Amino acid sequence: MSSTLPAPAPQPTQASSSVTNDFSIQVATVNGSGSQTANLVLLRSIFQMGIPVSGKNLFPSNIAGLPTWYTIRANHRGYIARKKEIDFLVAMNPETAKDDVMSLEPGRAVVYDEPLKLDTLRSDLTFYPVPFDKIVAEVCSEAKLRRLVKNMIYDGILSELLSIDLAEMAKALTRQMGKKPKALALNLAALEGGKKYAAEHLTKRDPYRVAPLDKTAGQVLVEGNAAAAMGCLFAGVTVVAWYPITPSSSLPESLISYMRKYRMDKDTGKATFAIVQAEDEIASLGMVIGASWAGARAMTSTSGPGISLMSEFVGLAYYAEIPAVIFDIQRVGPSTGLPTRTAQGDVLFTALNSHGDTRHVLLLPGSAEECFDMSIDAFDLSEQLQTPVFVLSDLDLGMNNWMSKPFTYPEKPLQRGKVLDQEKLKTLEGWGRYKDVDGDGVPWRSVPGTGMPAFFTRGSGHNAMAQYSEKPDDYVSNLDRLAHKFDTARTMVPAPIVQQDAKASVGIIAYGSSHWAVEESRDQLREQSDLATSYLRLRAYPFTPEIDDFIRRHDRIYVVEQNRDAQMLSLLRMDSDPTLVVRLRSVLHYNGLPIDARSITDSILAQEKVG
Amino acid sequence: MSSTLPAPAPQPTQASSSVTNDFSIQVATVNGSGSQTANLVLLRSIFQMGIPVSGKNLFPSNIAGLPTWYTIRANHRGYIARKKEIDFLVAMNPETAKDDVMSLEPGRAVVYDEPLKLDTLRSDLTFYPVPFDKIVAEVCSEAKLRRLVKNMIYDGILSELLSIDLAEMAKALTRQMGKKPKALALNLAALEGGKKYAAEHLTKRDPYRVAPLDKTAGQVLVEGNAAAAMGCLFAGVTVVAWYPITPSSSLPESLISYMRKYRMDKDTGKATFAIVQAEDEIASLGMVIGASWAGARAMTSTSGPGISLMSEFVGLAYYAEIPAVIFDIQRVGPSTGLPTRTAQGDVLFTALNSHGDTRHVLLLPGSAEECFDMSIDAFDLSEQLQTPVFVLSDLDLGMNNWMSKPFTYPEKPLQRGKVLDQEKLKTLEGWGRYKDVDGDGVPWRSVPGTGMPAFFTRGSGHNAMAQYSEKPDDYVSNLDRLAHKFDTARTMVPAPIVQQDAKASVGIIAYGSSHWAVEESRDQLREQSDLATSYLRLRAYPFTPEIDDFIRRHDRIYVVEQNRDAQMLSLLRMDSDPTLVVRLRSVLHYNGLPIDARSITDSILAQEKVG
Amino acid sequence: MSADAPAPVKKTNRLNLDVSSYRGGKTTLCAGCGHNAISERIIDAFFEMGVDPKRVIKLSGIGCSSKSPAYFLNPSHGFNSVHGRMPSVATGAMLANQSLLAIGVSGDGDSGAIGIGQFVHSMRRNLPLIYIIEDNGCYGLTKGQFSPTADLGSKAKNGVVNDLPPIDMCALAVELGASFVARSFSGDKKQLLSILKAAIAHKGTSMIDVISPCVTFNDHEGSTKSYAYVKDHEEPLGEISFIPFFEDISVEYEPGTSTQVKMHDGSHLTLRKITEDYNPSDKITAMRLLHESLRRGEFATGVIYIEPDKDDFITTLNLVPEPLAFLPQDRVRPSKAVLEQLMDGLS
Amino acid sequence: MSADAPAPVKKTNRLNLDVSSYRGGKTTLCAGCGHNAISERIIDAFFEMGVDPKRVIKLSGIGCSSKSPAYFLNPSHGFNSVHGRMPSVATGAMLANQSLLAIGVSGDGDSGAIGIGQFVHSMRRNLPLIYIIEDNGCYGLTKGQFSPTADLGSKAKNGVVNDLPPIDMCALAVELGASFVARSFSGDKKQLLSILKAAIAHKGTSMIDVISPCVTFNDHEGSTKSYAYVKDHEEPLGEISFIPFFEDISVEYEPGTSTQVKMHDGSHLTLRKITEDYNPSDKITAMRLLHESLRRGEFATGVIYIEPDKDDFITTLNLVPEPLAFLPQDRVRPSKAVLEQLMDGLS
Ligand SMILES: Cc1ncc(C[n+]2csc(CCOP(=O)(O)OP(=O)(O)O)c2C)c(N)n1
Ligand SMILES: Cc1ncc(C[n+]2csc(CCOP(=O)(O)OP(=O)(O)O)c2C)c(N)n1
Ligand code: SF4
Ligand code: SF4
Ligand SMILES: [Mg+2]
Ligand SMILES: [Mg+2]
Repeated sequence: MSSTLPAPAPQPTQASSSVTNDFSIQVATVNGSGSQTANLVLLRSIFQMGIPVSGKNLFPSNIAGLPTWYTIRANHRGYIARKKEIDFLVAMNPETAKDDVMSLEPGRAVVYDEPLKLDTLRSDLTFYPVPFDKIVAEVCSEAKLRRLVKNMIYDGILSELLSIDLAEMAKALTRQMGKKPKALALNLAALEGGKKYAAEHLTKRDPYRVAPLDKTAGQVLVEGNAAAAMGCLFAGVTVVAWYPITPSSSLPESLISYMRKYRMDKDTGKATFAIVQAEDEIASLGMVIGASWAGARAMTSTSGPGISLMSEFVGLAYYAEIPAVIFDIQRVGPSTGLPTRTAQGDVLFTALNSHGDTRHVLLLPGSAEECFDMSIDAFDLSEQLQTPVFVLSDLDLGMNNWMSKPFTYPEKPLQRGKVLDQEKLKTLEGWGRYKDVDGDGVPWRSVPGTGMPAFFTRGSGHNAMAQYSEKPDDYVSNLDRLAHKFDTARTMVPAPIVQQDAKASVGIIAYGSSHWAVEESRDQLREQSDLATSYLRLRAYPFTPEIDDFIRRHDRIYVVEQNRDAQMLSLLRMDSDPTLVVRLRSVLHYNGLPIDARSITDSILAQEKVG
Repeated sequence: MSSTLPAPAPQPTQASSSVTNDFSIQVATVNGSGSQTANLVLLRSIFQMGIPVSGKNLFPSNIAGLPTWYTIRANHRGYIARKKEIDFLVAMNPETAKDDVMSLEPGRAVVYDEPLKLDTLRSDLTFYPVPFDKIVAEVCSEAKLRRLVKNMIYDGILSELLSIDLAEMAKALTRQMGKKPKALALNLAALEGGKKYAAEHLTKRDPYRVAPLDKTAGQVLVEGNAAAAMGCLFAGVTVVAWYPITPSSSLPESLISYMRKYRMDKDTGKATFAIVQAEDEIASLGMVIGASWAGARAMTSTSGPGISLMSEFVGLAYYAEIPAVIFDIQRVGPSTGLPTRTAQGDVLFTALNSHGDTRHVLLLPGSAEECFDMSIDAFDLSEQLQTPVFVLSDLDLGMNNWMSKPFTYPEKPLQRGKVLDQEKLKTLEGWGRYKDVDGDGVPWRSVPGTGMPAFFTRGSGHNAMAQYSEKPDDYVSNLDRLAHKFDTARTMVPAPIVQQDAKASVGIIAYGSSHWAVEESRDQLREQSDLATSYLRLRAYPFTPEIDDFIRRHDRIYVVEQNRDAQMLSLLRMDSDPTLVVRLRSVLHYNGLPIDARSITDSILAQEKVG
Repeated sequence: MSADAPAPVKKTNRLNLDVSSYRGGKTTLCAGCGHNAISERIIDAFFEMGVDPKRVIKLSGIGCSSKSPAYFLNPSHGFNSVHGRMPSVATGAMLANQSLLAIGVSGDGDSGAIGIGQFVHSMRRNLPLIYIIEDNGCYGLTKGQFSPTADLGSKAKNGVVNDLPPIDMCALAVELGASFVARSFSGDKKQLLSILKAAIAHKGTSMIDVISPCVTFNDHEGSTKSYAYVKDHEEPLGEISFIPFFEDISVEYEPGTSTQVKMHDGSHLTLRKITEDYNPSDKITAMRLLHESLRRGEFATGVIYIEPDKDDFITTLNLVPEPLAFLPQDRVRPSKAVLEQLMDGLS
Repeated sequence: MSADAPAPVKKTNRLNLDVSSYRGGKTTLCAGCGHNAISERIIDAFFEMGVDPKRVIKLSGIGCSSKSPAYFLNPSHGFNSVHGRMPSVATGAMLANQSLLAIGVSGDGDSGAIGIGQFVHSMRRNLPLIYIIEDNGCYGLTKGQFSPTADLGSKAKNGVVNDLPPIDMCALAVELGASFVARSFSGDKKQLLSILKAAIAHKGTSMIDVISPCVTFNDHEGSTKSYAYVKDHEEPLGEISFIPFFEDISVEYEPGTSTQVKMHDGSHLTLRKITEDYNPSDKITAMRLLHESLRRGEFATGVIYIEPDKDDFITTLNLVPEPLAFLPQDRVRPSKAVLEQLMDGLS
């Protein structure tokens, strides 16, 4: 978080001769063309030079042949949210080249494939034509390999134009292709070929450049889904059931590779885990529920459509009080919507999921680091509370590369919750599966195979002894206990993170991947409109008391989120002190792209004007 | 509604020698014992005598052998909500007889099966022992028929004790068994046998009696599900796909019998409808969506668990803008909960159903008559708005017998909405499936097989011309139009019904089957605590402006509903003018039994005291 | 005309439409994807059969395969529904309007995994529907995970090995009562075309499992769904040719060496036998064929089972001949008298 | 001891437990319901096999049938899950703790309609699970609607006629790879008991379709699921007897007239043949038998297919022998060094 960053330096303006370490690069290609390596090398090399950087992949919902944009942002202040404006364009895709160029602000720069003749389009941009095919032919004899190598050439070009250390690029490339010497050599040649061409034929005429910094030392670059998978690995998950869906798949798939590497029994070579690709999401959650019921740490991962299908089972788990960890890597709705666009659109649906009276615990990671930590929290909370826990990530957080502090090893042992054993059984006079013996609404559970007393698991048709009952009073007391248990959850979930500005009458509430844009927007508001703001970042549902306190301390609260229906604001309206509701306002972003600071700033300023 | 009833008369008190036309009867039996006929005869005969009456069946979730209670309430003022206290008990079930007797208030009366010796239990009740087996043996020679006939005997007993005209009972019996002369004769004999026994052996010692009235003339007795099925019949439904579930099944099953009777083509004897019992709820809604897409009026009916499973398809229909009428006959959650207990627990889940940003139209019938009318509205609205419409009924409204005005024949022709045809096509320059040509957010749809231009139906990945698009702006404008369409819905849904009391500072908001208890509670509040109240009965979501106006006119608003989480109150908090939220309070009833007036009155008085 | 003399010779079909009226949008699938070849054959089949594209509806679930309806028959309404649920949507549409001709395209994941329930029940109902499974043994659109038709023991790019036996969608379809079950290969132009044409003429459900290599994720060595493998291991049931009812059948007639199946609409399907007597109208024979070729690691391709006269779902439901969707109000809203009768029954 | 000498003779089993430790709660099903008879047989089988009830888990979906696990084996944990999803819940539980013995009870609606997808995929996985379908051809708990196993043409109380052919759950199970498939009748004490005992000894999925008349809704004339009908039309494969490994098998041995199947745990299943050579280990034979008896309107009862040595799902997944659920922290949370290694890889 930028609160950990040095005091803000004035931002360079276009006017100034040079813009260092503060610009965005967009590479426009087609998917399946193998540009991924080139883009990652670009990203990593800047990162290795110590400049805070972020990369966002804007990809289509197919496998090959459609437009893809990869945007890299370098920023000395550590802003890693998406930047709305593109400063430096690499136009490789004939289909979109024209639009890509036309949408640029004046004064920006364009590297393009010479045959596209883009320079004729505008006179207020700096153009760098590059004969990619010619260069690639020189460095790569095998025709069929050229398509792939071609991309590495623009890395070489940018190395020269933006003064990105070629050595760093080579290093980044090596770490990716280390195992394939032939490919490595070829790509290195392409890199150099590109740089050489630029040095000989292109004269630098744009202000953008990178210069070494020391702002990334000790940091890592990681995707949220990989971070979450590591979290599950260290949470000691033993049963995983999942069904493929974008943008969730990379979580279980990373988990598979970690587990196969680190969770095979040393002596026997056998697996200390079971991972099942189920036939669908209903079966996935069913397996998780069965496994948790039998005492295992179990999880599934999906996206919105899967959550919809899981709804019935979620309700059963809530009422039967069975742990279940469910990752929802959010994308925009509905099922044949845009699976490759990001959103925070499942907040209400998960919090209130299933028919009947239900309320669920949500964890809201805002960074790769929290994807790791909260995965562990999710299993602990789910077992301690004996209820499903949703971890709400999203496509932006889950599938893009994020700069992060290295993750810290969990010191706290696994919290397995109230599992009945011989000693405990003795202390309880007359165990009952649904008896609230501790006054926290959380009963003691008996797990099959432990020799503890058996019971028959059902939904809400039971009394405190888990006997079948249709008695009105049994039903009411069970429902009231469940509500009480949810209040207990309130005391256990991660508290929000508050940045209080003493002189601020305006507060901002945000969560998840919106965090980074909010951080940046607050600086913009302060520096450009000198509007001081306090900031509360939600990290969980149910809401903790800090939230009402925060609202109380400010006249106007802007709830920033990435959906159309102001879903978190709605939850706040439902659950907050009614007298505070009038203070709540909304900043919404829902075009499928990751939220950016400028949009937030503009929206808040506009609403502040109206007053 | 009682607003159509005469001015309230003073309620007779226990003290007074006789309590006429104002008491409740409870028959306690086991299910599968064939008591249904006897209970309906009891209900109908009182109804035929002109006394407002209601019958509520409290049955277990199995087929035979478990306790069942049938409560009949006779009330000269037309109160037909459940009455909390039982005045007259018929104890036929050995298993529950003791509890049944112990739970009575002093001064009440008990008819019981002699061998049960219940009279020893309490001295403050009037007991009438009856040797059912002896009597039945006399009237019925065939031993194996006796079990069934036995029940008719208590009808005879009550005829004598409560002065229910035996002729009316005979009439009611005849209309049920007319087609089975042998059974009819047998049961008539049992009736008389019972009456004769009572006349000869029992001396009336309790105050309860019925006396002819004129308050039911022209009214009908009907179950909400049957009423809804008739609505669908007259709405011209052509495709029905369903999956059995209590308490919904009787809706499609009644519909099947109506359709087979009234919707077979005169000339060909073929069906003008297709009713499919699908493999599950997902398939049911899929079929409905496919049929609506192809231009048919299609519906499904289910309960909570089915709604959970339908969630993914509901989201698709919302985004692809396909009509679908979905009846949700609510029961308490979850799936293995209490399928035979009533609730209003799916309000939030249906209003916000599916992942991503969604909002759905809900219709909230509060009477059998509205079950009929709103079924027709549902099809009209769903086709006019091209979106799913939920009709939220519940077990109490759907499966119990309700007194109602006869239904009025729909004068308004079927509203099929904006279906593209040749003329319309000409007037539109360049038709686009998702173009908002009329400014109401509702586009024109082209139906296959009409020769109109084709388009490819998808979720949200499209532009106004229904072409595949991943462009951020296309996504936003589509979502904004859908939101705008929801505002159009606001202007079309049934308005709430308001009973304004000029001097009331307290308002009550309720909906659905809670209506009748609220009517009665308002009289209690006025007469017993002279607290004047206004009353707004919600009939649909989205909320119409009347609602905020109503809240504004009162200092305190009590939202009465049958769920734990104050679900409608939550929706009101989400959608109302924020300044009004502080006025909203909650009256909740969620023990699975139909709500009663006394509980509402007590809750409101308690909160009013606290102030 | 028979499949031996392919379409391009003719400029227009019996509706005087040329093939362009049967084409679709530009494919967004990978170059070389088997699914594209199948789209081409669908275009040819509907063109050669002279079907009015405005009568056709195209439905699908979700997947690369399910995208393909956008790439053929532009003049037809299309519906890209949700994952695994194409059958129910198709069922509803056909109930609403039986005069339509429905083609559903699905994938082995879409129909074999999440959609197997709807697959089973649609086969059972024998709905009028051409049900095509573009079978590549993997989940293409989600980047190559195994589907339920993946080969036991085959290895994915991430090194994961498939440890479950494949489901044979044809065997299931036969067992469940589909009245036309066939298997083909996206690369076998001639056979696939004849099968599609026969399917268009068939009255009930035609389930066609088309092996369709995923060149991006499942075209590797040892995958029985790879192009190379199928080319070597397919075991055609013999030559198939199809003669629409409106064409002269005598030319094709070769008694002795062939079984002729007379289709519902009067057209003929001819199976010229090369192997032992194969009777496509016997379930047990069909099952044995499928099990035995599976054991040999081969695919039996061709029309595996056919029951031309089985009642379809529309017939079973005894519907009026007109589309239910377009019945006028006076045929769907009973009279006031009916309501009064109902009310009397309740008063 | 063999099924011929029924349990009651013995007072206690090899665990010195008497039969009361295997009983359940009082049934709430209709008097005479076939499901109750099945519960009785389950009690006998587990008692006679001397299974520790604390090792057993009972799972079900929703339905009258799915209620029955509450009526046997009180000392065992039970799970009445949601409609049609018992297989996934059972799968999860067995993955969590492979030392458990799982018995899943379902209905023809629960498994044949809403649950057919999970049925198909659980058969495919060959999970260690005794999967019992209490098959009455209707939805009992919702008052008698037709299920997918209802007879074509049979008529419900409300006059509606079933117009779809029944699904044969046994045929599906065989096709999909279940390693033990049997059919019996709730009223056939001896056969059902032997089959259940063999299933307890079997290693993978034992799918047992038990015809179980619904006396309240589907016991009428002409229903092939009625008690009367099944009594007349069942076609036993021959006498079945089962000898647990811990009992002397010689007594039962009658070479020549019988096939012996050696079960995974060393016990023996004997099929004494009355009809033509029946080989329960050949899929095609099994399929033919099922199809042909269906045609004759008969039920072939007995063990229809068996493959005793097929790997079960636990083996396929190569799990450590200990229950995953109880692995200590040091075996499931890698060391700090591992995290550092992972972090280095990303920095
Ligand atoms: C409910 C749901 N779950 C998962 C997905 C993600 N998904 C999209 S396509 C697909 C599988 C496609 O495989 P297949 O049907 O074989 O089509 P192919 O791409 O191989 O042609 C999956 C799992 C989804 N869209 N919806
Ligand atoms: C999702 C869902 N849909 C529908 C139901 C209602 N329901 C309960 S049991 C049942 C069918 C039971 O039939 P079967 O499995 O054959 O059991 P049986 O009662 O015949 O033994 C149905 C449809 C439900 N509980 N959940
Ligand atoms: S990924 Fe495979 S299935 Fe998908 S389009 Fe490419 S080749 Fe075809
Ligand atoms: S209804 Fe049928 S299935 Fe259910 S308990 Fe009664 S007899 Fe058994
Ligand atoms: Mg596939
Ligand atoms: Mg059944």
